Amino acid sequence: MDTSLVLQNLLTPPVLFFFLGVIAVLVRSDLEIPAPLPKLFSLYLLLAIGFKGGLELQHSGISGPVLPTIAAAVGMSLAVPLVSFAVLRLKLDGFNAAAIAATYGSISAVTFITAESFLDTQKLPHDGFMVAALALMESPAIIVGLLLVKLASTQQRPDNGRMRWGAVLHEAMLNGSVYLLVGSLLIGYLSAANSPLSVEKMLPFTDKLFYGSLSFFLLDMGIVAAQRLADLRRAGAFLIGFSVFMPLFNAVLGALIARGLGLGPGNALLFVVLCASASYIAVPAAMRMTVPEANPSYYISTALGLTFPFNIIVGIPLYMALVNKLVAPAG
Amino acid sequence: MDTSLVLQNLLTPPVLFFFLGVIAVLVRSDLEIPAPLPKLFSLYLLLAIGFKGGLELQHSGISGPVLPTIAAAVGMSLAVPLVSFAVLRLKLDGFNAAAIAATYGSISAVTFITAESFLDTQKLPHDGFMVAALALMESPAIIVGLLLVKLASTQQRPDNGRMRWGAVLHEAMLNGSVYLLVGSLLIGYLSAANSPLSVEKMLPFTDKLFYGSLSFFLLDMGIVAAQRLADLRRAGAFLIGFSVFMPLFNAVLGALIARGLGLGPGNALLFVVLCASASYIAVPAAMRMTVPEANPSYYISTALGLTFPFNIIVGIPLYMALVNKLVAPAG
Amino acid sequence: MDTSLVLQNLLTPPVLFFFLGVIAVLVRSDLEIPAPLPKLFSLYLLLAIGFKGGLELQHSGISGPVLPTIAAAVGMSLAVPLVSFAVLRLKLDGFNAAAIAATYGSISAVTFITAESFLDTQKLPHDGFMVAALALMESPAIIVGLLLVKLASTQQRPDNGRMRWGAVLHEAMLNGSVYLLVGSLLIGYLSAANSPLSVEKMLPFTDKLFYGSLSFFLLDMGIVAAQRLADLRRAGAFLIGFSVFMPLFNAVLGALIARGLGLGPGNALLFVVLCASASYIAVPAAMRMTVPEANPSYYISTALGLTFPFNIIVGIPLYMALVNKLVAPAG
Amino acid sequence: MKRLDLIISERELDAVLKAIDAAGSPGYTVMKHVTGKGPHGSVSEAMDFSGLGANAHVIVFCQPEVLDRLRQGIQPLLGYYGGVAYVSDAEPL
Amino acid sequence: MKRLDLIISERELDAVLKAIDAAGSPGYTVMKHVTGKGPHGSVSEAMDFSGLGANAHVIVFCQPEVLDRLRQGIQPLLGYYGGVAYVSDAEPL
Amino acid sequence: MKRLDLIISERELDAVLKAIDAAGSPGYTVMKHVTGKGPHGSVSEAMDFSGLGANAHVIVFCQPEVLDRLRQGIQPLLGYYGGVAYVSDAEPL
Ligand SMILES: Nc1ncnc2c1ncn2[C@@H]1O[C@H](COP(=O)(O)O)[C@@H](O)[C@H]1O
Ligand SMILES: Nc1ncnc2c1ncn2[C@@H]1O[C@H](COP(=O)(O)O)[C@@H](O)[C@H]1O
Ligand SMILES: Nc1ncnc2c1ncn2[C@@H]1O[C@H](COP(=O)(O)O)[C@@H](O)[C@H]1O
Ligand code: NA
Ligand code: NA
Ligand code: NA
Repeated sequence: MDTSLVLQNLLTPPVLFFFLGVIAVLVRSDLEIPAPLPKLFSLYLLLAIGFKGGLELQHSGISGPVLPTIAAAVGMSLAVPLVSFAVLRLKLDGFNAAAIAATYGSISAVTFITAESFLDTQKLPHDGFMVAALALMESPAIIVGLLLVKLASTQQRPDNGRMRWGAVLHEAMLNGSVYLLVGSLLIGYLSAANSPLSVEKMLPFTDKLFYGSLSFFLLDMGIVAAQRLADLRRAGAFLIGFSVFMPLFNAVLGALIARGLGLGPGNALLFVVLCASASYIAVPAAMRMTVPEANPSYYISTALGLTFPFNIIVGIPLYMALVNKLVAPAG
Repeated sequence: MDTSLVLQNLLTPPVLFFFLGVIAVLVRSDLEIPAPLPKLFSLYLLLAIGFKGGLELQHSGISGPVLPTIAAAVGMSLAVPLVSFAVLRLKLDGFNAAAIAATYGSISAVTFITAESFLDTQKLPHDGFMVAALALMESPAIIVGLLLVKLASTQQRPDNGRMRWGAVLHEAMLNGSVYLLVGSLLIGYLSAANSPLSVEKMLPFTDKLFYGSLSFFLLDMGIVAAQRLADLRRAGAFLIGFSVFMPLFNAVLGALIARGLGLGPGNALLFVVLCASASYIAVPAAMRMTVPEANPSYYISTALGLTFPFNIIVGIPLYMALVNKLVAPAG
Repeated sequence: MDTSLVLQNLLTPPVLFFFLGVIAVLVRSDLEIPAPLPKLFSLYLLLAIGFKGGLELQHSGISGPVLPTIAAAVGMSLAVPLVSFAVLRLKLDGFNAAAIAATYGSISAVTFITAESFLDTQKLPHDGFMVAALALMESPAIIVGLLLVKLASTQQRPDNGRMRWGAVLHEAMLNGSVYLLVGSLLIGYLSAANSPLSVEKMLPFTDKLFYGSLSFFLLDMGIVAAQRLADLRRAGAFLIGFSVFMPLFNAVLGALIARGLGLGPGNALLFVVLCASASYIAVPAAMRMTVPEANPSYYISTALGLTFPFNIIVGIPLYMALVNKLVAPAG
Repeated sequence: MKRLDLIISERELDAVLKAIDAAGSPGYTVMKHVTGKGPHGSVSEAMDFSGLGANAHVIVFCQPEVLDRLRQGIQPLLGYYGGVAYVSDAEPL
Repeated sequence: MKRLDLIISERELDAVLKAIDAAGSPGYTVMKHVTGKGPHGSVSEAMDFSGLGANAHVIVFCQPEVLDRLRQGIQPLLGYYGGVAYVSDAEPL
Repeated sequence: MKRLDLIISERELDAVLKAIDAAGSPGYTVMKHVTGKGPHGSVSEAMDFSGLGANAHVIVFCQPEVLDRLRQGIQPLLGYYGGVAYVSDAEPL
């Protein structure tokens, strides 16, 4: 059953275009999606996912499992960095360990979106409040990461080691991608309540184009991930192992919590994917600014070069099987 | 009734995304839509609005109020700069007064488009020939502005003050945005007559995507307008007052003319919006080239930093109320 | 009948937007579609045409005329450069003759796409395997071109004239545009077989937007082609004549082969268009790298400045008339 | 030989390039989408959609005598529209 | 006069420009979307969608005394974040 | 120290960067999307969609001895494909 789910996932356009990008790098094709075109798709996807999440949140209301689920998600984004840090410190210094830990506590919006598309092709329903959980998992992980830096750093840092917490919180909460996602969520929520006609007019943009745009963007992500994979090889076996086993561990943890929350299989898969995915947008940007001592090729390459492809290709169907076993045996 | 219209306008995605952009600047989020992505949306909107206008013009024919309305619109684009110039000369030198005057004689396509979207959500019909009026109001205002420069300038100018009228007319008539708008209008007009099937195939692009693309573009416009607002504060109270009261004055004038023309409420609103809006695309570009003595931060910041947001947020519903009162009491 | 077809073709949005771009250059409007926006449309069109071709190939199966047609197309991409070279050597040196010859052996994807749109407005069916033929005609022409360079070059070349065939084959087969087209074709083929639901979700992106995006891109192509036309005038009467008569000659040849293959009028037109069009993407890029002795303004200006507009504007309807006469008298 | 660095508005680029050609320069290089700050205020790409234009950075490598002619063609443009122009020494590799 | 060329990460650009203003420089020019390689590794535009940023190239033409103040403001940033800064001579056209 | 400015076609960029690495340069900076005019004609971004490529501007700050090795690696490329290379003096800030 696992392998059939893997195959069903593999042979959809988003995943196939991701492969096309990976292979382009491997065979050294000069296929390139020049900047800032990837940014267009990335902004679009955040806007659309936020807007759609807001609509659904308006329709479903903020009740039942909404608040507990969001709280659990935020909890995971605080807990995962701590566990990850403990593991990473076995081999890495405090700066690098903290930066990678923050990365894994946070989420990958594109992995989440790909999981939603997977659920749609499986005709499994899922809810808009999961987008709110997504949006709220970026910032806490950054803050925990920086606290870990502060605790772990014996080394001299500028400003005599005093963190500029204003700058840090700003980076964590007002990072462009977090801001756009949360803003679009609110806009979807408000529009749905007040102007159904205008929502109707948004849908061809936010809804109909979504799947194709995701596929196009994943073509670029495939190119970028494959370029990063080479870096990762240089980073060594420990980090390669971490990039695969940590997500799996977090996925199992996530599945158990999803069962505790009583989530349906769709929402449960999304919850697991949030736990198992790692950030390659907001967190690396924040770490680059606030922890320049850490090597970006470590935290970007683990999250983007291996964990991301792993999740996109085999992770999502695997987690689905996990959810089917652990959470919703009847689903 | 006014406030309910304002609220109805406020809580639609285009206006909310505009706000999201404004707030991004105020809270110093690093959200950014890098060049040339805004240009993509701006070109798209001009192409789409022109094409749709052309279709409608083909269907409605050039009769009834079409020519008088277009003539009145062109007349307003000649008259508004004269009045504005007289007001602005109270405080500003001839160069700056002329450049700002030209800006207010011309139009803002995005304000027009947002007004059309507002009418659509109000289910009020409007006609394609208003797009022709829009297209024809850019060039005259530029020419009047430059005549005013010539008359008012006592200062030595290069080429011994001789205007290079060839260059000026070229700038006024063949500016990229005017050219694309007029060209798309003609293409819509011709296609609708000769190839209905091909028009059918254009509509998903020009029509269905329109509202979402407008919303995305307004996110960027919000960012840019908010950046300009800071400039405007430095420009002082006189220009701030001008940026709000001049549009209101022009709106009342426009509403009276719309009544004289016997326009329905939809077209009347669009006419008023044309009168009340100011150009931040074609005119500033032309002024930058031909009147380098004027300070761009004056004419851009008034038009873009205050008049544009004012019109988008409260102007359009206000003008609607005005139209309901003055033009079409039964509407 | 010819002139009515020409007119029907002329008054569709794609061709009219192409004209709008050409005229923008002639009247020196500052209308510009800045890089990398044209690249976005070009990548999109390749992805969409490939994907749609793959879907259709899956539905029609690989049988009947598929393999003979593809073989004939590849044959033409080998034969056309040889004939072209013989003609061009009358006036040009070996390097330039070989580079231009390769250009005409290859194809123009946008011409092909415009021909498909023309067929759609004529309600004539055509098949997905023609996209496979399109994809397979780029590489052979490049290789023949480079063989011709090798044979014809008496001049000293670096590496003592030894061709780096690895690099050449790489350039020919893995050029970004060829790679994306072939990859998207495979993805369409695989998705259609395995995940009809996901194909359904791709269509608003790949199908509905296609015609509008083509029109937008042709606006840019009009600008670029018109800029190139000036170069071509400098290149002289011989190359100008070649740019029109060679496509016509190849079209007649193509029509005869299409008759031999028993193709229906839709596929026959596409086959003729493949033979008659010249590459301005993959081949010039390859020639620039591997035959720097040839003057790019020759091979780009012939293909893009004259042959492309000729095909878009009068070629396609002309070839349709030819096909109606030669291939399918009853069609 | 000499190296000339010009920073001007994109809107004046055509006029400047014409002046460079007219001075008999062997070539030039242009970088667009340049931003900056000078006596006339800040220039950003924020209004890029408007055709208002950012700055352009032009580099010319040429003989000293070409530089003299360049000075004559370009100084008036810089005087009227703003922009900066600096010269340094440079030798072919 | 002097010409200063700075190459730094886009992420540090704001801090660097603030330092340039603080040093009393008459202006500056910025080119973004710059890539490269240095002691800290390669920088590309590949992660552009992530806000990670490529490099920026900043040019300042100024008097030698401004340069001294610039040195003080910019050296600490380069030391902590990386980047290079080189000075050459330049004369107004 | 020395500053080397190279202007070449984007298509040859990989080969040039390989030569720079091979010469033992401590780093380099690349600006793409550069246009210009030279002995081989005009280069614009108009055909950007085609993979034909505009120019790239490469800057290298290095010791004089690296420059000698750079000359050997890069001259043949410039000779065959075109492009310009100029050297000036530069000192670390
Ligand atoms: N001192 C300077 N150093 C570097 N660039 C400058 C300097 N002054 C002016 N610029 C550039 O030249 C442009 C035009 O200057 P201006 O119009 O004179 O304010 C500015 O936007 C800057 O990009
Ligand atoms: N020797 C050099 N020559 C030219 N550019 C350099 C050099 N060293 C470093 N850079 C540039 O400065 C950026 C930052 O360098 P770093 O952070 O010190 O590795 C690099 O990505 C390059 O763009
Ligand atoms: N004298 C020059 N000054 C500045 N840039 C030049 C000069 N000559 C050539 N270039 C640049 O080098 C590129 C390649 O030159 P080429 O292939 O030799 O014509 C041109 O497109 C210009 O960008
Ligand atoms: Na996570
Ligand atoms: Na107006
Ligand atoms: Na051909």
